[in-house]
Amino acid sequence: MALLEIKDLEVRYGRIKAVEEISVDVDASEIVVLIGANGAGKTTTMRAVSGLLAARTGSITFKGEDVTRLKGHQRVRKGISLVPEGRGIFPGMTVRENLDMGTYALQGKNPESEYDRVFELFPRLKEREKQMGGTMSGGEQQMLAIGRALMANPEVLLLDEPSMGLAPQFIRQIFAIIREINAQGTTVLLVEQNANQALAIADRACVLEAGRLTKTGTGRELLEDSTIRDVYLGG
Amino acid sequence: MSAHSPLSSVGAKQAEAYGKLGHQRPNWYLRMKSWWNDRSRWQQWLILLIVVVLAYLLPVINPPLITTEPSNDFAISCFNMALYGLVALGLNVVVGQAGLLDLGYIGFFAVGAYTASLWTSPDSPLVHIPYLWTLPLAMIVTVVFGIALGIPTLRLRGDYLAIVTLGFGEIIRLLATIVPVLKGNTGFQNVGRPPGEIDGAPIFSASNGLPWYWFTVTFIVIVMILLGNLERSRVGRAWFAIREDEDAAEIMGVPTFRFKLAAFGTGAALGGLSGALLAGQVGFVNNQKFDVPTSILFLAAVILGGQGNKLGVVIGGAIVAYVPLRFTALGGWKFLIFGIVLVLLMIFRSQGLFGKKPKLLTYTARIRRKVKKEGPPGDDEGTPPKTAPRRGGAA
Amino acid sequence: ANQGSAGGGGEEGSSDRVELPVQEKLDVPEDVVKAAGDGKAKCDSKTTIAYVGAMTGPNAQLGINIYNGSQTAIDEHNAANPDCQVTFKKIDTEGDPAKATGPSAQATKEDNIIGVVGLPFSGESKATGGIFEDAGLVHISPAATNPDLSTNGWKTFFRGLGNDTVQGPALVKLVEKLEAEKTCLIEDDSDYGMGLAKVVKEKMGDKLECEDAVTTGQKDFAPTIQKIMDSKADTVIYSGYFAEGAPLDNQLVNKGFDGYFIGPDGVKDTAFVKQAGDAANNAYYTCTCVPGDLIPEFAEAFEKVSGGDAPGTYSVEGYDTMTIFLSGIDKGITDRKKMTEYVRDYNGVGYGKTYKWDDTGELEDKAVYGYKTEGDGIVSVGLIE
Amino acid sequence: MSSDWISFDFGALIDSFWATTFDGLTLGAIYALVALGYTLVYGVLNLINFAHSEVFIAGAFAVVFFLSALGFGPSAPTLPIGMLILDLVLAGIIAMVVSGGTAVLVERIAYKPLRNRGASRLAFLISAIGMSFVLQYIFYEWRGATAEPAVTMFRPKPIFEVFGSIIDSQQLTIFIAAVVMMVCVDQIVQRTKLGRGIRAVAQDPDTATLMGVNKERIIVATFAIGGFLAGAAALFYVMRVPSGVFYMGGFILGIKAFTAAVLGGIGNVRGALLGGLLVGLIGNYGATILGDSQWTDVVIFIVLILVLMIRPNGILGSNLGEARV
Amino acid sequence: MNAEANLTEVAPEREIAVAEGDTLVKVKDLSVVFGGLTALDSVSFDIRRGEILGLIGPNGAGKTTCFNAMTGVYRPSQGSVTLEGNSLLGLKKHRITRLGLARTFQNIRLFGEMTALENVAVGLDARHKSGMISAMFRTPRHYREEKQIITRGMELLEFVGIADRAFDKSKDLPYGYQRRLEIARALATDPKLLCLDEPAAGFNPVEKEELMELIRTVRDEGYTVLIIEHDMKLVMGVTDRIVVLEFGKKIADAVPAAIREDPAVIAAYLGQEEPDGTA
Ligand SMILES: Nc1ncnc2c1ncn2[C@@H]1O[C@H](COP(=O)(O)OP(=O)(O)OP(=O)(O)O)[C@@H](O)[C@H]1O
Ligand SMILES: Nc1ncnc2c1ncn2[C@@H]1O[C@H](COP(=O)(O)OP(=O)(O)OP(=O)(O)O)[C@@H](O)[C@H]1O
Ligand SMILES: [Mg+2]
Ligand SMILES: [Mg+2]
Repeated sequence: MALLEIKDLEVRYGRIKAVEEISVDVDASEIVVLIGANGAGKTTTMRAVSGLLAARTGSITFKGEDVTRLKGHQRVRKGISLVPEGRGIFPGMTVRENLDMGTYALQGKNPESEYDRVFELFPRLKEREKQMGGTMSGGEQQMLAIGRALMANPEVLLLDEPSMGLAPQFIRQIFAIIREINAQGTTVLLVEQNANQALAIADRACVLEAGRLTKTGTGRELLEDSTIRDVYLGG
Repeated sequence: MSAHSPLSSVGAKQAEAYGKLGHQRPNWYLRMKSWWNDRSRWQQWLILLIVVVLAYLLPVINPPLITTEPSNDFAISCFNMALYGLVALGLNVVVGQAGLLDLGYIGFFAVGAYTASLWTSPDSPLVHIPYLWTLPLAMIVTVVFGIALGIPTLRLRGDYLAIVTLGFGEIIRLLATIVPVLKGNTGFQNVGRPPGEIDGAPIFSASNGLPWYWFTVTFIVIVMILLGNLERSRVGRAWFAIREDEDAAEIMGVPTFRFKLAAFGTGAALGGLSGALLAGQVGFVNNQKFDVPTSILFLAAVILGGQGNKLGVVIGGAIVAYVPLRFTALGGWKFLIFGIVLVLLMIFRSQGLFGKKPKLLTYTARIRRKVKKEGPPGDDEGTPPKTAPRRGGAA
Repeated sequence: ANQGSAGGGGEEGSSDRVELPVQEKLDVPEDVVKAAGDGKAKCDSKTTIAYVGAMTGPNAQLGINIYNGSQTAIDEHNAANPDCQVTFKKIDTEGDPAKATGPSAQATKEDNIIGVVGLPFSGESKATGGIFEDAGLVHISPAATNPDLSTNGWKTFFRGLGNDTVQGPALVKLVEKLEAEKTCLIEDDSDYGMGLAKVVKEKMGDKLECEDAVTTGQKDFAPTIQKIMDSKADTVIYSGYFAEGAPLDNQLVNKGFDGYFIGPDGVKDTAFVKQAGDAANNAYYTCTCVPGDLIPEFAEAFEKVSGGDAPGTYSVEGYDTMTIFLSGIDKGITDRKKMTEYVRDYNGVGYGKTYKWDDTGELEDKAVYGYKTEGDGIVSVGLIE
Repeated sequence: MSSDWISFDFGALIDSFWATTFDGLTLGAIYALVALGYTLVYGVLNLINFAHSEVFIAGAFAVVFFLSALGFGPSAPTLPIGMLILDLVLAGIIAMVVSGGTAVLVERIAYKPLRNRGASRLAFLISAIGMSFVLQYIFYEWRGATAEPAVTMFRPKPIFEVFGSIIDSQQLTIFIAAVVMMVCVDQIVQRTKLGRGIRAVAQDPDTATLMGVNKERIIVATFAIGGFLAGAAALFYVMRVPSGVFYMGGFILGIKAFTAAVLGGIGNVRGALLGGLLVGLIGNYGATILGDSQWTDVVIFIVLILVLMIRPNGILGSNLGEARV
Repeated sequence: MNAEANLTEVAPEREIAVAEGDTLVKVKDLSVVFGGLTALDSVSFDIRRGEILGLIGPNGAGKTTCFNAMTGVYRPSQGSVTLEGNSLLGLKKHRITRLGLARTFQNIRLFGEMTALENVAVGLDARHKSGMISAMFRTPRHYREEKQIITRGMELLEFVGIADRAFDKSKDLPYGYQRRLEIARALATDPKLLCLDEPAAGFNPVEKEELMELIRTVRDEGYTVLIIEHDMKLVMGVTDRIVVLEFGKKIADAVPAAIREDPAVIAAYLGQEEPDGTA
């Protein structure tokens, strides 16, 4: 049984159907990548899985338990963590406080080891512990967002376009880190426009088109698929 | 909408809200709208004409059940409704069109009323002029007040502007009490009225609401036409853009401050006009009722009718004026019920009864038809078109 | 909570205060005109007298006092005269000038209405006097005190009480009687309060130790109190209504003020005593009204209508003015014109006073009574003039 | 035209400067407590809780009823000091519960449904205004337009003299209690987990949810805290103005408290305290200098406008830590 | 692109007064300081008429800050920005736009409730004069301007390829259309310099390709373009010249080919080249 099962998911904004009939299984310790054009419904899917949006129909099962009706904060406590599009840094809190927020769900304990792990992955954050989140540069904010999500020690980490707006150097770094996190045992569901690199690290990948899944396969399969190349990867 | 970072951007939240609003729009509304759009231009005009004539005849028809009698004279009630309609029309320019939250609109209303009294009432030491002259005068004076208030404060954002305007309204009310010339609670008696007599009795008298009603409705019609022109012009677009995103508007070359001031001035002028009309009809002005709750009632009228929709807010104003007049017997309960209605309305129809987006361009009919024929359905109410991945673009 | 007389307030040095003796009883004049009449009246049952004035809104209480007084008269009349059942109609203005024109115009439109009790407040009276004048509908205000009202040349306006020029001097007189030396005058922002204060200022001139003005609805008076305390005044004349007067007196006494608190009829209300608490023990009042509670027969009848409340300010006037109309109807008057003439020529004694008007509509009887707090009630200390 | 309606008498202020100041601070402390309610809700939901003034007056009614039931009346009771304190503490707790309950109720009825539907900010404002009307006229229908009879808790006694002016027991009680409470709230917001939750929701509600913060609970808690403070303010208000409780009482005080919140920087906890004290002082000074207490509000609003012209986000700036980017 | 058919109509009244290649905008010694942080440190560069200039650099290098200082959003602590010799510093934002500098936003900021055409109309209005009175009474000038808005607006929409959705609310448009609409709206103000802040963020490689095409067409129309972008393929493919910032300082200013080889830029920004070159 898969760790995270998304089944026949449909989400609407008002009358607008943003995604429908989405079914994805994510196995433990996998990296699964969602790709698709703008407005295909990737973010919507991620938000529905993390509980920020309500599924209209369909179900989301986590470790065999149906979490479809759970609120966002309850899902976090179960072990599903999202790094949202746009990072969602608390601008008026320091780096340290932002990281603290990551442990909010862990009833009271603030294990130092979690900080150590994050600081090890992102030494930059250690340097800037006292800086306000809002004044960090884009790349640093992205690190902070990922680090914060890791503080909760999630079983599944959802990443929505972590490379957006980052300089090329950083993008490579971010992908390396994703691989490392995954190697440490965290399951990753990743949304990326940077399809080439994303597919390169993906165990499996899905293509979303106009709110529907049109293709699934291993990362390599999709990389080699000629239509995918034409539409998403460029010549 | 920023598809880019829907989490943090205000735009996305708004988009979400609007998306949901669209969802609430009931079927009858859509059906009526499409019916209306299907009429030809002259048919629309004809229907409008009939509506206007009916509006004029309302107090004469004095429909049972609707009438406010026997508690209140219906013609006078109609005048009050029209007056609130005019007030709502003015406030709508500020709140609905330019998106500036004004909780002290009553201040302009008061200034207008006092202008009319000061220049016509025998209780005032100033030179006296015919009442009709005080209407433009009231507008000029309120515009001056509006600009004087606007220049220092229009830089403020949202709620800060709201509290400052509220303070302005209170200052006006308190000054009316404190400054002796304004005669506080004693007030001005025998404020002027338009000329004209029938059988020796003045046409415009305090007890005869009918001429006052017609007079006011005529103003409403004229103002609606002028504001309509304004709406579908550079000015209206600038206001709307400011309401949507002030910074972006400024960067797109809209002199936001000037246009905000213009909105404030226009609103103020209409507030002043309404105040002067009230002063004329009642014939007596004192410092009562220029208070915050009344100001908030004005705002409620705009929201109730549907901010941005001119006809809607006029109806909203009329309703706000009508309810207490019709249900006088209910005493304080009527306000309680009014409050409940406001809450329910906001829950189930937060864009107001007749909320709709104004048209901001004038000569689009031809081109619109052309686009409709060629492109995908461009119905701006119905199901939004699928935002499928666009491949190849316009190529 | 009957702590008013017993409470700790007694310690405030009331020893050097002059106490005016309480008026024990009020002789109801022999020839008082009562609503019942002779019981033989005949009239059309559609004949209507209206009350036009506040029944809701922030100033409703005064209106309700009057309305209940009038209702008492109607009940008494209709019970005694089976063949003359006069209709009583209540028309609410909320006491708001801007709102009053609609109801007033409505009243003038209904031909059955041949007389109106109202309007209670000066502002609304100013706004609507012309409407009644145009319609020739006579109206007797039982509470509006602004002197200007009678200068409009209105032939249908009558006032059932003395105006500010009558009560103002009485306030000053009361100060003299109490042998107070330093007086502060506090006025509110109402037409009534300012009008009275103007008269007091004219009378007392430089003798006033301090002056201040408060606003309607205000409940916290720190700066005003500071001023009074700084001036070391031993008397405060509060020219306004009890709603502000009560907390003012209360806070004054809490700050250690031990002089007199003198107010006009707007203050004279049992609600004042309730709200000011034992601070009200220092209060004296003037009123052009008659102590209705000293008239047991009236008080009893009134309580039946009001649901147990004792007659309040202007309840007696409400009764008396209604009685004037009723006596006219009993005499066979059926139209407005005759009623106007009837009222103009009226000369009769009511519970309150003698009702006889001069040609501007002002009462000739200018009696002003003094009152003071006793226990949790207000008692008369007799005529001031 | 007479021009003697305005005159500046600085001598009057100098004469009674300290008395005016102490009193202004006391009054300001009450404003500040109510202002905190506006500020907290504003910080978290970004909306003016117009019904907060009624939340406050509900507590004041509770104080009056409870104390009357205990036998408090127009005159100060002669109770042993211990009993008196116990009674007042009880009254305070009851007021806090009633106000807190009202605040939560307002949230449930007027805000939550709108939030679920993602309504616009103006809709929230109008809904709040509607709620304010409803509560006001419930009180009106129930208790009428006249104020409740006075309940006097104690007759203020001079405690000590500073700069030749007396500070009395009432002023001292109100000021100290109010400031202590506000410092507590500030600490709660800055240091506790609840406070972190409040700040997180204030800055970014969606991301807060992603951190496992129960947004709804935080919102309710915020309303409740605001309500508790309004309840405490209600107790002090009745202490100071024993017969000031009537259906419009909240509205009148609410406007000033709201002004205070904006003056200090709405959304800023310390700003509310500062704003409250300033409004108390400014009003008192203004009335003294200009000679009439009718000037109080005019002066307050003019100062507000002047301050906002220089500092458009209030003196201490807005929000529980908004974006500095 | 079918838009090419309309090329001459898009900017019918444009006259390029100065020969292509001379200096249009001069940024000189520009510094911006936030508190203690110097976000922009004495940066100077020129933008020549008719070129596409790229502005790149690591995150936090000061690119957006530079943009904001030029367009009047931030007040620089020192230095000058001139457009055709006119200083832009201290001017109101809308004045700067009227002088001929238009921009798009890193996060799309359209007027969501307005239709696409209305959005463009707001941009066109920057060049219009009719005020309250003339609008209220529909004077001939107003009439002329309104007519012009319709024709010119539709032309612009056609130019960027979204005319088929002219009457849809802009918030209902697909993301790519919204980006294009932003460009159209900026063009509507008839700018001399068009500034694009990360116009391709969130686009996939194919969509980026199309965007490059559009930017080139804009330039061919006679507009000068300044572009901030992290996507090297796009930057290298479309720009004529590139300015590189790091820690608020300019570290390079050269043609793309030279930038690609510049060791300082590689160290600061590009890092080791990936084999597929898409990074
Ligand atoms: N708040 C909203 N209200 C209405 N419609 C929305 C909202 N957010 C997204 N949509 C619509 O839902 C669809 C899916 O959007 P979503 O943000 O999930 O796309 P995406 O695949 O993440 O795109 P991107 O690459 O731009 O991030 C789009 O058509 C979008 O217009
Ligand atoms: N308002 C501000 N207050 C304080 N610091 C700021 C502010 N705006 C920007 N900064 C800082 O200035 C530096 C430059 O920021 P800028 O936004 O210009 O970077 P950028 O080059 O556009 O980066 P990115 O590629 O991430 O968009 C950053 O270190 C940032 O933290
Ligand atoms: Mg997305
Ligand atoms: Mg940037």
